[in-house]
Amino acid sequence: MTAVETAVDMSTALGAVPIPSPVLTASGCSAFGRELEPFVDLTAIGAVVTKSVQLRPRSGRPTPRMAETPSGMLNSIGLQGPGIDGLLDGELPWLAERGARAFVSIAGVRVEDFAELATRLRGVPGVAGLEVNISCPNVESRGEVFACDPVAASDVVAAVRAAADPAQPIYAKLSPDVTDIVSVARAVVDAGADGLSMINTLLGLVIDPDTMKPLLGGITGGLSGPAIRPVALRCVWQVHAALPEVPILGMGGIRSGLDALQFVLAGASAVSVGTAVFNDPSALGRIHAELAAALETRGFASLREAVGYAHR
Amino acid sequence: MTAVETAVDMSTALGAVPIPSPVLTASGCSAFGRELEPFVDLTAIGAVVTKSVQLRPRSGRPTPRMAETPSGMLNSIGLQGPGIDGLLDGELPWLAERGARAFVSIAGVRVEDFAELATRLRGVPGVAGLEVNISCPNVESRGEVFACDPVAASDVVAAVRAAADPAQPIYAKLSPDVTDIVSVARAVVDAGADGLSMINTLLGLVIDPDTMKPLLGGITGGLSGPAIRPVALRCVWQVHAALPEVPILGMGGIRSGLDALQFVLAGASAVSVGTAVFNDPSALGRIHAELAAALETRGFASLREAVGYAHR
Amino acid sequence: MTAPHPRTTALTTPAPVADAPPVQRTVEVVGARPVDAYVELRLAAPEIAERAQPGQFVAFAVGGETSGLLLRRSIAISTAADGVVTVVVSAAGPGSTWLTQRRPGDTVDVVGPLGRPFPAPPAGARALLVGGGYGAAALVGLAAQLKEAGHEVAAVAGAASADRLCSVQELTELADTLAVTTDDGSSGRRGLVTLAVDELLPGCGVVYACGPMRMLQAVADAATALGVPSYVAVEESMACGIGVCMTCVLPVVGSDGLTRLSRSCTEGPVFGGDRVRFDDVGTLPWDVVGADAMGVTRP
Amino acid sequence: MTAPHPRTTALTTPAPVADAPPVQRTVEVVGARPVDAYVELRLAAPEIAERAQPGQFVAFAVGGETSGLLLRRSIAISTAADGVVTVVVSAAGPGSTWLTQRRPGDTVDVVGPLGRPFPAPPAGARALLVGGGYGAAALVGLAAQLKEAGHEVAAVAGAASADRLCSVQELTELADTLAVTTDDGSSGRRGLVTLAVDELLPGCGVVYACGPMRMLQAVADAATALGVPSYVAVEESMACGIGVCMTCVLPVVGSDGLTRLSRSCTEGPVFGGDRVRFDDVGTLPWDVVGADAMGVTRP
Ligand SMILES: Cc1cc2nc3c(=O)[nH]c(=O)nc-3n(C[C@H](O)[C@H](O)[C@H](O)COP(=O)(O)OP(=O)(O)OC[C@H]3O[C@@H](n4cnc5c(N)ncnc54)[C@H](O)[C@@H]3O)c2cc1C
Ligand SMILES: Cc1cc2nc3c(=O)[nH]c(=O)nc-3n(C[C@H](O)[C@H](O)[C@H](O)COP(=O)(O)OP(=O)(O)OC[C@H]3O[C@@H](n4cnc5c(N)ncnc54)[C@H](O)[C@@H]3O)c2cc1C
Ligand SMILES: Cc1cc2nc3c(=O)[nH]c(=O)nc-3n(C[C@H](O)[C@H](O)[C@H](O)COP(=O)(O)O)c2cc1C
Ligand SMILES: Cc1cc2nc3c(=O)[nH]c(=O)nc-3n(C[C@H](O)[C@H](O)[C@H](O)COP(=O)(O)O)c2cc1C
Ligand code: FES
Ligand code: FES
Repeated sequence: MTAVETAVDMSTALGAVPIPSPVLTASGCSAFGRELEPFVDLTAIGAVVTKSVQLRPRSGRPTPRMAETPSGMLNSIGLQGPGIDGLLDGELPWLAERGARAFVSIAGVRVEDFAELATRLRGVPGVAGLEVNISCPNVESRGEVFACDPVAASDVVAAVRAAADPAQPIYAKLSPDVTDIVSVARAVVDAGADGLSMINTLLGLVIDPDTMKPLLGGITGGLSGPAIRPVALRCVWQVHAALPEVPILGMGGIRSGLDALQFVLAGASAVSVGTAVFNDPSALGRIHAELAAALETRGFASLREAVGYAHR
Repeated sequence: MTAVETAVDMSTALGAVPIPSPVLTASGCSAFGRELEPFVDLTAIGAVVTKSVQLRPRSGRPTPRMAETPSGMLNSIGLQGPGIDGLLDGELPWLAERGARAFVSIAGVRVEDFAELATRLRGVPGVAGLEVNISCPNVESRGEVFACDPVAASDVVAAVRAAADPAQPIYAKLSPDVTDIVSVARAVVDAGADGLSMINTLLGLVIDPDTMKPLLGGITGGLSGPAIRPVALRCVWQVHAALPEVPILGMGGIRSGLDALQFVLAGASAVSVGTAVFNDPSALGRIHAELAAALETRGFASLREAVGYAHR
Repeated sequence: MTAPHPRTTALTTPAPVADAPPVQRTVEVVGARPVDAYVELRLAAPEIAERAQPGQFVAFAVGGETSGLLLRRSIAISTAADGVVTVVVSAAGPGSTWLTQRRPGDTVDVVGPLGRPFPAPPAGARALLVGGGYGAAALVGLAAQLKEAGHEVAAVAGAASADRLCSVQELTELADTLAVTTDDGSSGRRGLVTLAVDELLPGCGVVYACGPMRMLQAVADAATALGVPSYVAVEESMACGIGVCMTCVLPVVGSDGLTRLSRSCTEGPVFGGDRVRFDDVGTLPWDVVGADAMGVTRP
Repeated sequence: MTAPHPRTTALTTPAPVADAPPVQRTVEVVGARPVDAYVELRLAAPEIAERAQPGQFVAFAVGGETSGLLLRRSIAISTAADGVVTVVVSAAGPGSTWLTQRRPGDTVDVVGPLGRPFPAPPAGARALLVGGGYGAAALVGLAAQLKEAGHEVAAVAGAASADRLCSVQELTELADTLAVTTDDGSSGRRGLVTLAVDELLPGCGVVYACGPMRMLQAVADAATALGVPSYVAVEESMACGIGVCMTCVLPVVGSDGLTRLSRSCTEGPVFGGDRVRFDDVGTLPWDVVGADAMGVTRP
């Protein structure tokens, strides 16, 4: 990551919080950052987006929890995690000690859960902001996902914005599994979201040809990886076209600097790298360097100049 | 295709029309069948699902019309075709002469277009039925796609069912780009659809890193191929669970007999093979044989027994 | 709605379809030889070789069994003889790079021969063959066929630089005259192929060209200006190569004088040079058949 | 909500983390040798070799540059010496099949060493090593290390049939006793490894096992019944291999007696044999920490 120094100014921001790199982890794809330390300089990346945390510790779903699919994978982890207490006691101090920024993903099954999590995270050192996971299709109560309904989505976001530390930007994480993502985006921005993270996984299914039943314990799972990149780019493109002033944290299948560049040109001011980390644990540093080089080749002096360029 | 003879009864039906094989082409992925003749026995496959036809001849969109994506592709052909006259004069007689069944895909921009097309196709020899393409995201008027609105979708289907030859089953082709595919499925079935084809492509975008603009002439395009298979399977699974009596023509990323098997187990009584034909022009015959062998290995005496088996 | 006006001045008749339909085979690589910037692959593909006609191409599945690249890669047939098909591949992106990494003993899945071949010239006509970059490879089989049929053959091979020239040795052996040009002068004359074309054209009864679009246009225009029929093998982005996907189209004037978006894989890749509307490639002119249905009307 | 009750009878302490963190390197294949049903690959990977401890594994990216397979494949390290890491691969699906097709001179992207190694036995203890199928390969480095530390080593290698036995020659050279069993009797004694294990267990101070889950369970149960501590290297489906994805979990009793869904890549693959709740793998028992939040309550 320190290797290639380009002349391009790679700094960007999450809401009003400046970050030195536009490349972040994706929630649930780098745990809480610790395990990446041998491969990535955690202080040099934009932020560690933590695995979505809920109020209580969760075991997650029984296995099998994943199925490989063409250029992607399906997961149904079920938000295994230590709960907010474990996060505050163990993971966040560890990141803060190292000077790494945490963008904490919060999840819940009721509006109040989200608000309480936001309250607990007020003023916590090293927390650069909150990502509000309203779109995870994997939680047990799958009747309706918050992110699939503009009203439910904005209820959560409004409650979080009211409860959260004003210094902490909040990004609403959107699901692509909707007829009109722009209307959901508009609703959560009106409700106070400082930015938008997109996209979460697509709902998918794999049937095991041997057992002849759904392969995953959770029946359906979330599809991620390069397979979904064109869908993710389309979502970023549509939302940036409709709401050009709203910062977007783009993600979905980013594997190289040129992939990241596509998201930036489509309107993302930062990107998360998820599934690609499973393939290449060094991906974050590499992608930062490749993106910087790609921007330089194309004559950009700064990342900011390139954000949304494809719309011009 | 004639090669491996298994003991499995592979016959199935489109609505009430019997077909000898559950493996069909996918609309727009095998033109009108002619070009496949060197590679596939057109009379042995279930049917040739023709490229969606409209009332008038259409040039389609300017190039570039496609972008390769990880395990898939994006297309924005724009329904290039000869129009209904060309189809009736040239392509359908050619298929009928050979004894190949045509499942004619019709498309339009107004409800009346669809109805007129259905009228023109009444009693035409060799036409096994109609697939109603209400979900193509590629037509010029992209404000709202019929398939994204249960009401608009059922208006089209009701008009087609009223106008069409009663002996011709009509299948509504659904888009995955909706919040709730089951509600759209229910609406079109209530409006008279004899079956459901799913899925059409997902709306996607690719940005050309050289021009830094969207690569396709049509900006967005339709994502197809193995990349989308888990999404397609999930749609088939959800709809079959909700409407177990409704025949489903399953498609989306089918490349092998085991892929086809997954669709059958999820609830499809026939499958279409689209993008895989570009990779392997012999795919249809191979997939029929592989599926027959896979069913035999698993102890099924007939394809029909396996339909929806994963739900049991 | 105004009916598109036919264009009726064409010197060429559309190239006829090939004599034999294509086959799909898994074949063995029997030779792989780097030649300057390219790799020449030799395939033991008797059923394709016996069907192949000059101007046709093959389409390879790329990346092996675990591949995330779904679409076939189209590569012109250079020669097809004694059961062996020879192609020359330039490593452009991931798929063609994978092809250049094949080694003898490897197998590849190939479909061919595809597309329409170059039509035969008028009896006794002197033919001019013009190849740009690896496009020259596609003319080697044609040169041999023409010589065998008793035609006088002049050839021009051009490229950006010496290492991107192709099949020069083969064409030297086959052609009566061979001119070489490079943009940077690193081999042959400095300049574009048109330099040599302009000199060799007079007296020719037909021109055949294969190479980048801009070159094809220049060569076709020069030929048409002198009243010489020309046939160009175009290179459009293809998804299937067999005519079923409609991605590879470009505006071509048909024998009825109407312009259609024609598939370069099955209606081409060989088109009359005066029939391809080069300036309109990648656009949708109003007078293309069916453009009105797309909302494009006469300005 | 009832608090899960601690289980406190464990004979083993959880395996400690490895001495060194993993690295990611592109390394050259320097040997590829079919051995019955498997392929033994030798990799020139000095930085991994010098860090590796018996029981650890490596994770390979598979399919090359055009691959549609995104996830790494985990393979146990058989031996690591003189800068060379040796692994034994069974062609199960597309990814492992691709690995078995690598040839000397090819390069592969590998991450390792990963996971927790087998903990050292009590001083002077006799050790029993039990390998099922290719699982025996993972015990070769361990056998060597134990012998060097002066331990007496008994080993059992079992498989379905003779061609699926593994590393028998290496273990013959290293172990003081080696028993071979096959389900079909095509080599050694007919039957399961437990046949030999039951005979060799008495007098052993520790058991190490690697192989299919059912075998690990049988071996661990036998050891625990005799009060002998056992360590098993489990094989769970993994997406990342480095501990970030949470796909590879199974229910394991921790040192506090509570059961957690533990990652087999970073908290394993080596677990105390009496700590893995084999019967509950693939389920979510109510007394797992955090199961209550999933809606699973005490029955
Ligand atoms: C009729 C014909 C003959 C050809 N003959 C030769 C030849 O003899 N030697 C040679 O080196 N190349 C030839 N090409 C070009 C060759 O097909 C492309 O370079 C190759 O497909 C690029 O694939 P890629 O994966 O390397 O690049 P990518 O750019 O990654 O390809 C992405 C996708 O676009 C398609 N594509 C990109 N460029 C082209 C192109 N120029 N033509 C067709 N499809 C393209 C690919 O097939 C693929 O589907 C020919 C093309 C055509 C149409
Ligand atoms: C710690 C550990 C050590 C192993 N050591 C060896 C060894 O020494 N030799 C050997 O031949 N095999 C070993 N395996 C098993 C090997 O990882 C799998 O056979 C291989 O990943 C299967 O991949 P595939 O593409 O061939 O099959 P597929 O079934 O197509 O794989 C699909 C996906 O599931 C995962 N997967 C499937 N089976 C397994 C499995 N058993 N373990 C982990 N992931 C799996 C794959 O990684 C991939 O992501 C080991 C596994 C683990 C966890
Ligand atoms: C194994 C796995 C676990 C995930 N867990 C979470 C999660 O806890 N919270 C969340 O908001 N998104 C989660 N995601 C979604 C990712 O953050 C990301 O939105 C998605 O995977 C698309 O990006 P990618 O293709 O780069 O992985 C998870 C994805 C994967 C693959
Ligand atoms: C090039 C191309 C053209 C298509 N044209 C049509 C069409 O005209 N009408 C239609 O209903 N679907 C069309 N489709 C969608 C396919 O019929 C199919 O629903 C989709 O591609 C998913 O299947 P697949 O992954 O097997 O290709 C087209 C798809 C492709 C790739
Ligand atoms: S490449 Fe598919 S029609 Fe020409
Ligand atoms: S394999 Fe990813 S956490 Fe273990």
